[in-house]
Amino acid sequence: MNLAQFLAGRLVKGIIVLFAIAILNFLLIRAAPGDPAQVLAGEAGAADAQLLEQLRARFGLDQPFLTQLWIYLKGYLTFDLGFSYRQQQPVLNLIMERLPATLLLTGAAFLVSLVVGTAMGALAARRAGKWSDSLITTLALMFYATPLFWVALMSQIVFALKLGLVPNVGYETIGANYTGLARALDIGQHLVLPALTLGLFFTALYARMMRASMLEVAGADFVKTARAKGVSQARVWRRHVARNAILPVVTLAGLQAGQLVGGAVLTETVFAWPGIGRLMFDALVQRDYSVLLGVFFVSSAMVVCFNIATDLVYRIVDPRIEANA
Amino acid sequence: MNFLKRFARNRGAVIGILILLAVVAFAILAPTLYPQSPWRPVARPFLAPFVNERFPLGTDTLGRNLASGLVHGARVSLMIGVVSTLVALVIGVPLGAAAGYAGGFVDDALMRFTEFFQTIPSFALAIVLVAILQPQLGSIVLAIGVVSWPPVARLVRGEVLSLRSREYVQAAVTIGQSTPRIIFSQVLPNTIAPIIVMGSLMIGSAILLESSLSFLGLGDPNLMSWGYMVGAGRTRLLDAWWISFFPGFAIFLTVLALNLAGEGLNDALNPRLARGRE
Amino acid sequence: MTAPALSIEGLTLALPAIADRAHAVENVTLTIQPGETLCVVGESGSGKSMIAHAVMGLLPKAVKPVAGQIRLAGRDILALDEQAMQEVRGREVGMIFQEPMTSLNPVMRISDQIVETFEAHGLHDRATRRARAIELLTEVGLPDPPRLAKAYPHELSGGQRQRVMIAMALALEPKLLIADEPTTALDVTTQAQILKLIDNLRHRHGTAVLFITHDMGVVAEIADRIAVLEKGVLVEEGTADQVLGSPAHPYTQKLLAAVPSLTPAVLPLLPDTAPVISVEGLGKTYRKRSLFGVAREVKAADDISFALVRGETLGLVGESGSGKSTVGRCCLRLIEPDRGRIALGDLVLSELKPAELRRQRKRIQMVFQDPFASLNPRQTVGRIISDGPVAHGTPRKEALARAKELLELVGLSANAIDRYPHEFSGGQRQRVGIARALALEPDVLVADEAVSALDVSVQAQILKLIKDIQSRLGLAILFVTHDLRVAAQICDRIAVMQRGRIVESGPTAAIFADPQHAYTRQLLAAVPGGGRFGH
Amino acid sequence: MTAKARGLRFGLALAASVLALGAATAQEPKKGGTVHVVVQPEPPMLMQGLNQNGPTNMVAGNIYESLLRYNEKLEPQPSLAKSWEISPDAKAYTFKLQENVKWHDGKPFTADDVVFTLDKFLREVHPRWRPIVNAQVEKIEKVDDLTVKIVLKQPFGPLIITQEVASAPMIPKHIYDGTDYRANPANNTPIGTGPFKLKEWKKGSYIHLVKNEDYWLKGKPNLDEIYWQIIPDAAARAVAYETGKVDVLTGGSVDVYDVARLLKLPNTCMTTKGWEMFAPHAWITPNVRNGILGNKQFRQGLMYAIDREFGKDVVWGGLGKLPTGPISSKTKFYSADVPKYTYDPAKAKELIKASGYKGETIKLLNLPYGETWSRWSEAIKQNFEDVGVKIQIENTDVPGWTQKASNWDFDLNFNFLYQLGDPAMGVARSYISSNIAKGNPFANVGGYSNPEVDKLFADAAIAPTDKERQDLYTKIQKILADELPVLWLLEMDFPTIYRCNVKNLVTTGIGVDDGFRDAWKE
Repeated sequence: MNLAQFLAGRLVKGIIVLFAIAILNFLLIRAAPGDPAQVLAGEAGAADAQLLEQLRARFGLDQPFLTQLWIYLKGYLTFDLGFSYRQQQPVLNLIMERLPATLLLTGAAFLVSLVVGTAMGALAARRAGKWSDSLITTLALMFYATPLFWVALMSQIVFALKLGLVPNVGYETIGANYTGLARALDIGQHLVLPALTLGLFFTALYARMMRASMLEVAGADFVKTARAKGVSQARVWRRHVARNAILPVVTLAGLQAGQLVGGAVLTETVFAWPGIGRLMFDALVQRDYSVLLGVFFVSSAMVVCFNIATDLVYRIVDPRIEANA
Repeated sequence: MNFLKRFARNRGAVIGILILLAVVAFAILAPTLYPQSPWRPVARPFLAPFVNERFPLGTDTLGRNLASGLVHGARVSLMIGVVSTLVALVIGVPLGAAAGYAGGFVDDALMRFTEFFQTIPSFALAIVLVAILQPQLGSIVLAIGVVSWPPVARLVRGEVLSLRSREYVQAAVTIGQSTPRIIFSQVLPNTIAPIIVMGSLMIGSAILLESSLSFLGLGDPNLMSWGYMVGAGRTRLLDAWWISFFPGFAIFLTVLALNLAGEGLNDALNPRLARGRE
Repeated sequence: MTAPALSIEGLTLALPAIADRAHAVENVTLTIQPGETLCVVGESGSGKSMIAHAVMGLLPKAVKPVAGQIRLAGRDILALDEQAMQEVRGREVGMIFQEPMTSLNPVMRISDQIVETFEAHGLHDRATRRARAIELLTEVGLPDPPRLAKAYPHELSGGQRQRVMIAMALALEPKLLIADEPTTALDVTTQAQILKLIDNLRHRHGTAVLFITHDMGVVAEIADRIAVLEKGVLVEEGTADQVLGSPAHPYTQKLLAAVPSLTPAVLPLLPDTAPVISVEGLGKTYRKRSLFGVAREVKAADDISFALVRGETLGLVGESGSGKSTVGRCCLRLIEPDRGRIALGDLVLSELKPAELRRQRKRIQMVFQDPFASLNPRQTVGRIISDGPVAHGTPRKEALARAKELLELVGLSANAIDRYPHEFSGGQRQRVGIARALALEPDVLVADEAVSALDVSVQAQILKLIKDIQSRLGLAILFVTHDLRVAAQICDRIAVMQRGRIVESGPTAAIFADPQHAYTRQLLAAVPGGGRFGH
Repeated sequence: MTAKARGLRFGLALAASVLALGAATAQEPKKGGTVHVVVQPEPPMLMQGLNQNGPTNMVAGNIYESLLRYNEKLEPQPSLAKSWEISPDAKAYTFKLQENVKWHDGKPFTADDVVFTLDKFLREVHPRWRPIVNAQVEKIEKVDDLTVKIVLKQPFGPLIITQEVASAPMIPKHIYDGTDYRANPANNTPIGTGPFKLKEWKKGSYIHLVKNEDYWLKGKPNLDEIYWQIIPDAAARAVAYETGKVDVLTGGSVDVYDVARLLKLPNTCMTTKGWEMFAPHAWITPNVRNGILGNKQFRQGLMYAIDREFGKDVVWGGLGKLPTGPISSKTKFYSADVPKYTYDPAKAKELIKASGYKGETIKLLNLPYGETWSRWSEAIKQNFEDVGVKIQIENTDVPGWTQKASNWDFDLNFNFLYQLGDPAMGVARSYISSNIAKGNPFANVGGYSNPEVDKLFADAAIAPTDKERQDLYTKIQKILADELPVLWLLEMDFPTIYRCNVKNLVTTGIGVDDGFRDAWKE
């Protein structure tokens, strides 16, 4: 199968899955109690039947259920994610406004955890059974077992409040009007805590996977072959063991990268990070259907894209795939 | 070498099991240790830990005994962890087994279905499910189960797929055993080991997930889980650190123990990988 | 007399406490002269591989040398540190392994893997290394070396990979080549080529070869001298002629006696009765599905027809990928054939609906290749044997009583019934597998490489058992095997398969004596040891 | 005092009001500066005419203005209306508008805008103004460009309290007249007359307001910029204040437990003022339709069972005051002459036993407005269980709560309602049977119905004098305190925490919702 065929095949599958997800989401969300009109009215501290009726008509909720579903799907077919009457904005705008922050956060967390995690895992495997292995393994386990929000709160108190090293919340210094490099630095500072917090769990995950994968590969025949050639230990680990061991780790990481986009709700909440995870949660508790559906769709689409990208990368780094695909 | 010996050789696993046993013991003994409801305010709020021996871990914002909350919470958290893992297994194992054994179109369809669930961001899905079904024990357990089954299905499918071509399964076909019987007596028993390992790790993840949901205010308000306790005390971290520290630490310790034990199990049940430790 | 290329003196390797014996090898002394091939033979678990690994300094961490010396070009390499050992490996001694499919790094190009040998020892500049790699590939007889150098291992066949391994091992012209079962995983024709290649290179470069194998045929083909290991102890050593011609030690004698002869055994003629199984026009094509693009097709069975009468054994022989196993499994409908008719007497098996098929399965049974994978590790032997009759309605108690009889029939004691498979050796398990098949009192038995995974002495016993049972019960046996020696001993008739087709079939003696098809001749010529084991 | 005289007095007071505010601080306001304020949660929109959510009001109160403001005693103060006059028959209200007021887009603000806003725009979209204008107002007319007259069908005392900015924000006619209000693109770029204009709204992050240079009140505002920051997590908001990221924590934006700690920080001030108009009253509504909850004795038993002091002191950190009845002690027409309930479990048990309660489980719907409310549910659940009443807390999110409350799907429901300055506005709605209607969580959702109370409320709303009104409301309070259609828990205080160098932050009865017009930073 050549590359174009492969891509086309994956895309078709991906689109089918996405549509199924879109329908499921619609049904799920409509099963939730309350609707956006009620929420708006409730928040205002006053409501009457006429207001609710006005709002429902505005939200399109007075239409028959299937008509609503049809309008929604028809919109998606034309890349129209709908309009949030609550926020008076097209959903796509709202998401696009938030997406960069999420991509920055999750991208940073992902890269840091992948690099640090695989390095830790590789080191631990290399020193399997020694104290440094135990240390790394224990550390990874601890990262893995600590509730994320707990780390988030603790790190805010320690690093932002007590030590004053970095800002505790937000995306940038509001009102500072930095531009260019200064702005990048400012955002970078704000990024440190949330990215590390979010990355901690994944660092642990990748470290553990890398270690296991390395140990598995270390027992492979070709490693013995390399050693029989007189290749030094360090080089055997680097070129033969690590190179092969990292493949499954990267695959899994790629699959998770997609999940990260929609899964950073907690981190975004605790750190007031203006990303789409938070947008989703707000939309959920406001029953802002179109936004909620939009975020779900976009983050699912991210997963699909990341999965395809991962497969692509895998095809490039692992020459065997094409033969077996 | 037998299983127990191999397991005992792994120090971490033994520590993990010991911690788990302690947690389970606390959970079982909770009504004996603290017969009063953990919800009842019993003393001045914000009593520091290690000061009053009746309240060894101090009291919380409403003057409730933290130690009592912790041991009662052990019951709730463990139960949620175990039950939601069972839910995931109940969905994932038959699905994976069917996909792996049937192969072909059935496999394709079931795996698309699994993929589908893996494509929806899982934490977000859990939140939505709990919001829809309203936060109560059943919906939380269901939500956690629903988002955690796909890896189980994949694992079981993989195992079954490899077992299906195993010669003893083929032999069972040739002697005329029926398909359900083959799946239940030849295939599934041999997938138990990896399922147990995965299950033990999943209990930990479920406890973490429940605590995250609780943190977002999506916990069952009638059950004092550790996640609830952390969430309830988090705004007091600065001046009453103990309120959320102890339950947070309990979660940490339990998840850690589950992982240690799970890895120990894995090594003991799967000696091939354990070689790496030598 | 020059100094030996390798001399091992009093080598003892200790096993970890948990193993079933204390030492992997005990007080082994061996020498190899330059240009000489020493074969170390022994059955599985004899410790022969450990010796090879000890020479390379690649012993598993748990195995420790506790006594003796390994002198390579005058130095005791057991005394060397890892750094010095790295210098020795590749330069002084090269090694090739059993599994060509896994011995090369899957994500590195062939040339890079060869070049790495030079790099590791700091030899040559980049361009020279590349050129040398191509030269080496040419020397080991690979086609189109420049193109092949850029390939990845998965693009090569098993034989080609093993050639690459040899090229790598010999890149620095070491004085000693260790070959650890290098041809065991290869087809017989490929094996012959590789053996020839190793022999040629040895002559050309004067390399000493330490050849580890379990296959007496291979030994006969290649050895100058032979050392026989039994459970870690060197029981006999001598020139090839001495050891093969007049073995002194009983164990060696037993090993040699167990090697099946290529001269077909004389079997009694069978009465010409109606066939119990007849296969006509059987076809099976594997298709690789893909969403777009054209499906790839492999014809694993193409218009296969044969028939067996009671008490007859048909050998289905061929190399891997010839489709012989597919045909075997199609006969039981373990694999659904695309075309053709399979009949057991009057019963047309190929047309049965699933439920009816399940009821009729008892009439044709199978013995599998792998004695370890073919028994469910979680069931007792009694359960394994009785499951079949139980599935067909016999009460468990009755089935268990019958299982005891069967166990005795296959040469095991009846009290084995409550034990689990892992408590048995490979040969014993295979007996259990046979008992399981017999429990249903089938008319036809399909034996799929039933003795291929067994040590040669055990192999002989199982073959004898199968023959005994056949004569007692009058089974028809379809014997699928790659091993012509085995086929010669047990089959009344032979069908030779190549790429899904039967290219030649006929009475065993006739085929061995006068093969008609070129492929059959090629196969026969490639059998190692040739006529040496004629008995 | 006649209505006319009252109107005149207020009218005269106007000239001094700006001076008076200046005098109160005794310091010359400093110009310039930026203030960072927390807003929680993020407002859905800033078009105050269409949306009156708490956070919307908090931000939009700087952009929009109404005819009147109200001081801490809830006496009307001039805003866009320079002065006003009430006719002797108390049926006509004449408002004189400020001169030279411009909308943010430069167009002049005139009587046409006022008439459009009150007669058309708000009548169509505003759920609080709509019932008033429909039931009480005869006509609203332009007298001249700067004069507007509201003519009532009958005397309606509370009208004067309805012109607060969230209840009646002035909307530009030239932008909205003749359009589909809710679809008007200008909703994203709110145009008001207020002291600040919207510069940028970075969703999920902050709302940036800048000074309106053409503001009609010369010399105001003092501040150059306000940033409203959106920080979703309560603990993080407290830390943000501590680390100096924000200067003002508005009411309810931090956990009550954090208040005491934050107050220990240097340069930190706190006020509970600025909530007089709203005077939030917290209670539990029993659904009197549901079995035993319809039993007065049972409800009284519950009331005796609740340790309300504990709620105030432990749950709410000592903030607030125990209520005695439906009307807040901060609101006009309060009366203390009512049956009182103390924490008395023994008496509670007695009453509950007498009521015939048989141990059925009663569901307590928690208000999903943060941790404090959850703690309160937990504490009260314990109180109830102590006297043998089985309680199961139900948790849900805001939409779930709204739905359940609106559709009467609860046994006991937490809620807190604003008094809105006058019992006719904020109190009657929870008790009168004409307001038993599904769809609104702030209606009479418990289903209490007493024709006598209905009549008393109706009379009290339109009684011509305060004295008459007081008598009627005193009667009402007596009856309700006995029958307990709701279990009043607390007159809530919402603390606003701010840096002491931010001056004049809260100057009116609606606090920061009235905007930062007068605020300045030292």
